[in-house]
Amino acid sequence: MSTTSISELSAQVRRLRKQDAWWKNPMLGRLAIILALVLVLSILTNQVQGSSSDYTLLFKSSWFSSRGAQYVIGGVLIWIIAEAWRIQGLRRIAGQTISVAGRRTALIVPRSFTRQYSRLAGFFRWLIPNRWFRRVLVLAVVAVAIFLPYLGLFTLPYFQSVLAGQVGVYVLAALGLNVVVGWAGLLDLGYIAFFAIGAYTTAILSGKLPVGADGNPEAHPPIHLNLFFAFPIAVVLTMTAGLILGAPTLRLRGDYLAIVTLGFHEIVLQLAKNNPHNLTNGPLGATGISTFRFNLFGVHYDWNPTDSKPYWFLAIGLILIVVFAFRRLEHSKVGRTWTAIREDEVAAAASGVPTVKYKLMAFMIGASTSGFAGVLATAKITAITPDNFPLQLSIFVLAYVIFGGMGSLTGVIVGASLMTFLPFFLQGPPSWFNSGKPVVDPKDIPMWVGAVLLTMMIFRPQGLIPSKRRAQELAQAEHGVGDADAMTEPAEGVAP
Amino acid sequence: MYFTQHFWELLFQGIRLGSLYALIAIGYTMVYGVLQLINFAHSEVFMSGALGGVFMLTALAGTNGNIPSGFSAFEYTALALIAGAVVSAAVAFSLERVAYRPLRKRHAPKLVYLITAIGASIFLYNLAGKLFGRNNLQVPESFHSGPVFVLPGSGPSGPRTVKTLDVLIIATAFVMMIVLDLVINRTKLGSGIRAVAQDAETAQLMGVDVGKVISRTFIIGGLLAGVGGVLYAMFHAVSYTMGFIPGIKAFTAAVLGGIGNVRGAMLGGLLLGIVESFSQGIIPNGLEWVDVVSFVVLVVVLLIRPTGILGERTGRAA
Amino acid sequence: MRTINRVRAGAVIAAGVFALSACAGSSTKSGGGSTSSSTGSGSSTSAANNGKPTLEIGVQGPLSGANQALGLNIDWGVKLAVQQENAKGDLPFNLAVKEADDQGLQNNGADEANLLIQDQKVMGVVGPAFSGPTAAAGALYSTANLVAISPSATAPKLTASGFKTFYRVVANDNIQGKAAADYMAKALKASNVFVVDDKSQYGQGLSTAIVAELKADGVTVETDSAQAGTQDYSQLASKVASSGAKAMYYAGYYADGGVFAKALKSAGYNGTMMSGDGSKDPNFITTAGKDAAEGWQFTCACLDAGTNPKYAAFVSAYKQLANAEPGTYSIEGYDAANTIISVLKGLNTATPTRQAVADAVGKVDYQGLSKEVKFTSTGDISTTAVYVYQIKSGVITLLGDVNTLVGGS
Amino acid sequence: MSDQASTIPAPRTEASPSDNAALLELSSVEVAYGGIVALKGIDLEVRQGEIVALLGANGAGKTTTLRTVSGLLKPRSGEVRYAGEALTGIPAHKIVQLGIGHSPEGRRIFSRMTVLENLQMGAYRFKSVSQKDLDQVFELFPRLQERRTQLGGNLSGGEQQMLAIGRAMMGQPALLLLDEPSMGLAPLIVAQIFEIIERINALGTTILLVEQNAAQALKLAHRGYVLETGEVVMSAPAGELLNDPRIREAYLGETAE
Repeated sequence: MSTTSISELSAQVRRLRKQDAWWKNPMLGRLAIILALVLVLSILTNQVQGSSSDYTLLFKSSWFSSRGAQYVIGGVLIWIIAEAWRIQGLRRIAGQTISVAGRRTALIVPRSFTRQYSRLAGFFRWLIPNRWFRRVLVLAVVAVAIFLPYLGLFTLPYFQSVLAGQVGVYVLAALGLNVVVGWAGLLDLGYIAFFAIGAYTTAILSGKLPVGADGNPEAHPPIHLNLFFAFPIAVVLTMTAGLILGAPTLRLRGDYLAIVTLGFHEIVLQLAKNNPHNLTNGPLGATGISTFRFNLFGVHYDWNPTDSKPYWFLAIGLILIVVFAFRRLEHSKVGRTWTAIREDEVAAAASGVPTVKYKLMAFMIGASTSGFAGVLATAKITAITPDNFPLQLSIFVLAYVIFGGMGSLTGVIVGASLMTFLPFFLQGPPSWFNSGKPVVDPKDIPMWVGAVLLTMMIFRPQGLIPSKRRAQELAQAEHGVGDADAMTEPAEGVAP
Repeated sequence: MYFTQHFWELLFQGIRLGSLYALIAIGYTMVYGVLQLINFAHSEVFMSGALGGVFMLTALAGTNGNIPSGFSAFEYTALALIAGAVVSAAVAFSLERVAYRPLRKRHAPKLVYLITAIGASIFLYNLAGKLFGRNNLQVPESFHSGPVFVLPGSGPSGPRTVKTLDVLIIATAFVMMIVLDLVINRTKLGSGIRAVAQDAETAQLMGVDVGKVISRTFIIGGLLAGVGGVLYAMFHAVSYTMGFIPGIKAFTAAVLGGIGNVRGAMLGGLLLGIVESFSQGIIPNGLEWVDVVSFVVLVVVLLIRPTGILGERTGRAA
Repeated sequence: MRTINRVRAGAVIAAGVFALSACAGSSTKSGGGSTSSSTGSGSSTSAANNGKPTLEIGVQGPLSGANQALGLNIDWGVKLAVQQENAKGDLPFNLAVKEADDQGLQNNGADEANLLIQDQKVMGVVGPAFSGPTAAAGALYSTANLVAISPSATAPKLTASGFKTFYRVVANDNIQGKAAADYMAKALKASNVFVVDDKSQYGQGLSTAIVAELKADGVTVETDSAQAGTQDYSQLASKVASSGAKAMYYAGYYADGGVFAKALKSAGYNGTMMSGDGSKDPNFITTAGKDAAEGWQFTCACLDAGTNPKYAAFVSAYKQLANAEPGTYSIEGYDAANTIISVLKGLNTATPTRQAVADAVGKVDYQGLSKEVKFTSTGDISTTAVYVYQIKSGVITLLGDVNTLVGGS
Repeated sequence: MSDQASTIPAPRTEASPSDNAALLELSSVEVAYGGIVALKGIDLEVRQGEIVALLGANGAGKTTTLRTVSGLLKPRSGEVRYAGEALTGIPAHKIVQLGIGHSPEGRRIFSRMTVLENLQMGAYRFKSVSQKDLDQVFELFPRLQERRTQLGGNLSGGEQQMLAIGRAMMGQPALLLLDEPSMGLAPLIVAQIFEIIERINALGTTILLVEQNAAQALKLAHRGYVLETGEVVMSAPAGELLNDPRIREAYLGETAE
């Protein structure tokens, strides 16, 4: 309600635009960043482990030592090079070198080659989107996946075991969670609860649970079935569990749903531990669970836990079935409805979509996939305790999905495979890598996993292989159009 | 009946645990308020505060088991609390700078924040384990925790007393919460936080430096969690994995009270503590069912009030 | 804007590459200026370069994750045994340690067993540390004829599962549970006992055995459980205090046992407080504080009295190596490793077969630090003596053999 | 800057304020969201003391223009000049300190704060809230004084609009950006609000007004710009625009009397 003179206003603008204090110089800022990074890395890569009796041990050995000096000097060198690069001097030199080199190669490489090269590039440009080529490619990838246990690394029993017991199982689980989180946009932090339900179903159907009062399972075999029957039964049970959890809670908005599902996981775990009616045998669980058997049309085959390959074939079979089914689902009306719900639940509801029904559907499909994975895992482990299903596992599976690229089947498969495989690889690489020694100390592996997750999310938030739609949503959000996910919008959908 | 006989004792234990939960829950809820982020790494902020406090105590009192008395008891305790608060605030601040600010600049979706937080949490606690060993650390006693007053309803093994440590926990927690409430509702920083929580963009149009407010929100959350961590260390134990369970509980408490609402977090924390305590008094072998009961209570509350007890549509505080 | 980011990212990556290469460099130089870097190295205690071939002893246990501390105790024990043996250098080969981290989880049991099995240099395994992974890995070790001596898997049924090459140097829950119950019933003459377990496989197994024996002894038993990670033990402690039980047994690990001890002290419980081998750890005292830990008793099928000079040597060597006091199962890990070493010594060849090692372990009779290592036909340790320890002025001291304590009273 | 900046009397002479020096200038400003170009090189000028109306259909880029001025969006190219100085690189929260008040589209009241708290937020850039300003806002909007202890979310649409303007006024703006102040309001209230806008201008505040209600806006404004799909298609004194047949057809078809 007062008018300031124009000259005074322009003086103010100039004042605001003025350079900051010298210590806010971006150059020094970058030095600080590099130094901090180098100091942290010096600790991270130090093989010494700290001690609870001398808290300063690791600092002394990573900072106040020749090691620390090396790192700091290295950091400063990197900073100098980077700054010099920025100041263009080096960049120009490098540019000249490159252009000279380019001219030389142009002399050496015959014209015909470059022409052929461009023809080749054109061929690829035509090839990649080609439908038939893509089909052949997919078939090739599938074939490689099936015969993986006979290839390179995976001929080693360790990696076979990891492949069947970890990669296969968690890819399957992550595919299911992708339906819930990636497609329907529901944040589920208790996903492994369904996995546990599938696993306990397996144990019960194989006649190892419930135990009698004397703790002897053999004396009380209520059911004893071929484990292949566990799949349909686990599906029914986990779907029911999904319904029981989902029906009352799916009306909650994103983060509230997250804590309720987390709680559900905790409740399932506690029930298993507290052993109502001797059903789960509490923390002791069950051992010696029989595994898959095939006895039909005169063909007889037993899965033997000492050989991982058959489990992988089973896992890849299940994964293929699930992927095929989910692909159909993604491009069906159901898939489109999920997208609508995820992007704007209120609008979807307003246009007559029964959102709760579709959300429940996603929840149940996810749950049953998790149950599948649970059956598979338990059959391979042949033993079960509540400790197999820690709360962290639910969080990890969610991380696999986001890491790979939420909403994209390829992304989720790749993400889950890499994230489950990585720690095992770091711990016991094959002999041709790092001469078979652990790449990092097993004790530090979780730390590195956390660091990978963190860096990945900071530098590539869309995940390894994001779905096209997600990538678009993200790019738009980055420029301020719309929200990248409707997940945290209030269910009532009122703008603040 | 066990419950009625031990009512006061159960209530007191519930309040003691609940005020610790509340101190942590406030950090969750404030960060949620300004960023809509479930800051899973907050449990590690809490853990680092406990470590900071314990290191301070070790430096001051040593580990020879001598318990200081008089003014030095007070001094050591206060310094430990301050050290914990400062360390936690520093960790929370750097967490925001390193992990969340780049994401905020890119308008990353909330789930990416969540996974970043999880990654940061895994990284931080394992780093702490690498730095300081994987065993429980020794917490030197900074004062003699003698009986202060007797609770009504004494049990067969003698009267139930409330000790100095209990008083310290509850009193510190309540003082911090009251101060925080004043800061949120009476100061300029507080109104900035509330404005950013409600509508960050409009807050910017009022001249609020959103980045700075978010940083300070993390710092405030860290300060409270740090104090909570030191108190928890004195009451419970300290190790690199100590953050996970209290973190989950405090998050539950924050949701119970209505996430985003500071008073809700205080209320939710106390309520959760009391529910946990009471369920032990009411259910036979209740300790086994504590988690089940508290989550069932949470679900029931959310079914009645989908945004928690002081959900955002009613509460005034941010 | 974008170029700045790219430069920054480039700098970051460069720094990373530099750091990693620096790290690799320093590790090949077997140094880095620190006191324990050579022993702290990831997989194997580096063997002297003396032209001998290298054989390995595997360790399978939780080296990361929630139960890491227990696994590390074992790991350091094994590393110490190997280091001492290499220092002696009287074998026709060098020894190294190969670690397999199962995080104490059953899910990883088989994978990690396979890691050790596929490495033909591994001649014997100390582990798996936990009963869960053992159940998943036992059959694999059997098939591979690779001997696995667990320092800590106590579930009784493991040795009844038909694992041909599985042995353990700890008493199973039934033996320890029975002894603990008899001690409380007969030596302490407790007419009523309160048994608390931590809802772990170990705790539940032990408490089940104790409760069964106590009932057989005609003792009134009250039980409760508090799962590891319980936030507030006060109510449980005051329940124990008001139950008037003459003795209380906590079946669980020290990390939570120490916190429970604090609460019991605060609740003013004045009966005898006991726990098992999972809690007999200096860290129990660290956690509980000297005051609250004072007077606690532990049952353990291990004899590691401070009177034995070998034990004192072990403690100081361990401290030097691990930067920490030996804890629960450290000695068992050390003994298990030495058992394998003694067998390899007996075979005295640079190319032993796993079969030969497995056969010899079945017949071994080795005087370990904690006990005489000799196995029954199923793989259990044949010595069934259980000892009682007590914390006296902040130190865990031996009270005696349960049998003599029971008989003598 | 000092809290109570030195003020000069409002230059409300008979001469049109359109002859004054330019307070705000946009020169070939381009703004894009991701791949979508929202402003395709806009030139625009607001002189001190003026009310300038920005007209156009939905999606023409009116709101984008305001958001670019207040720093919420960064131009891809071009320059925003304020009092002759480029605003490039100054973040939104600092632009407020230069006396640019912005009452955003959809009012964006802090619904969980009281009316008074909302107004205090408006004065966030000052160390303390000036009672004089508060009184002045209450004088302009007596309704707000009655409702001062009510939560922002409980106000009616018209009251919220008053609050949004009042809140922007609390920052003592030299330039006030008003985004669709009449949106969704009853005609009676719209008239009331436009009258107040005129009063605010009379007090010396320059106003850049975005409106769909072209007729009302042009009656009030000194000059007007017409935006179409991110480009200025017409700019003229308000009276001329009001009488332009193309404008009458395109924007006043419904509302022209």
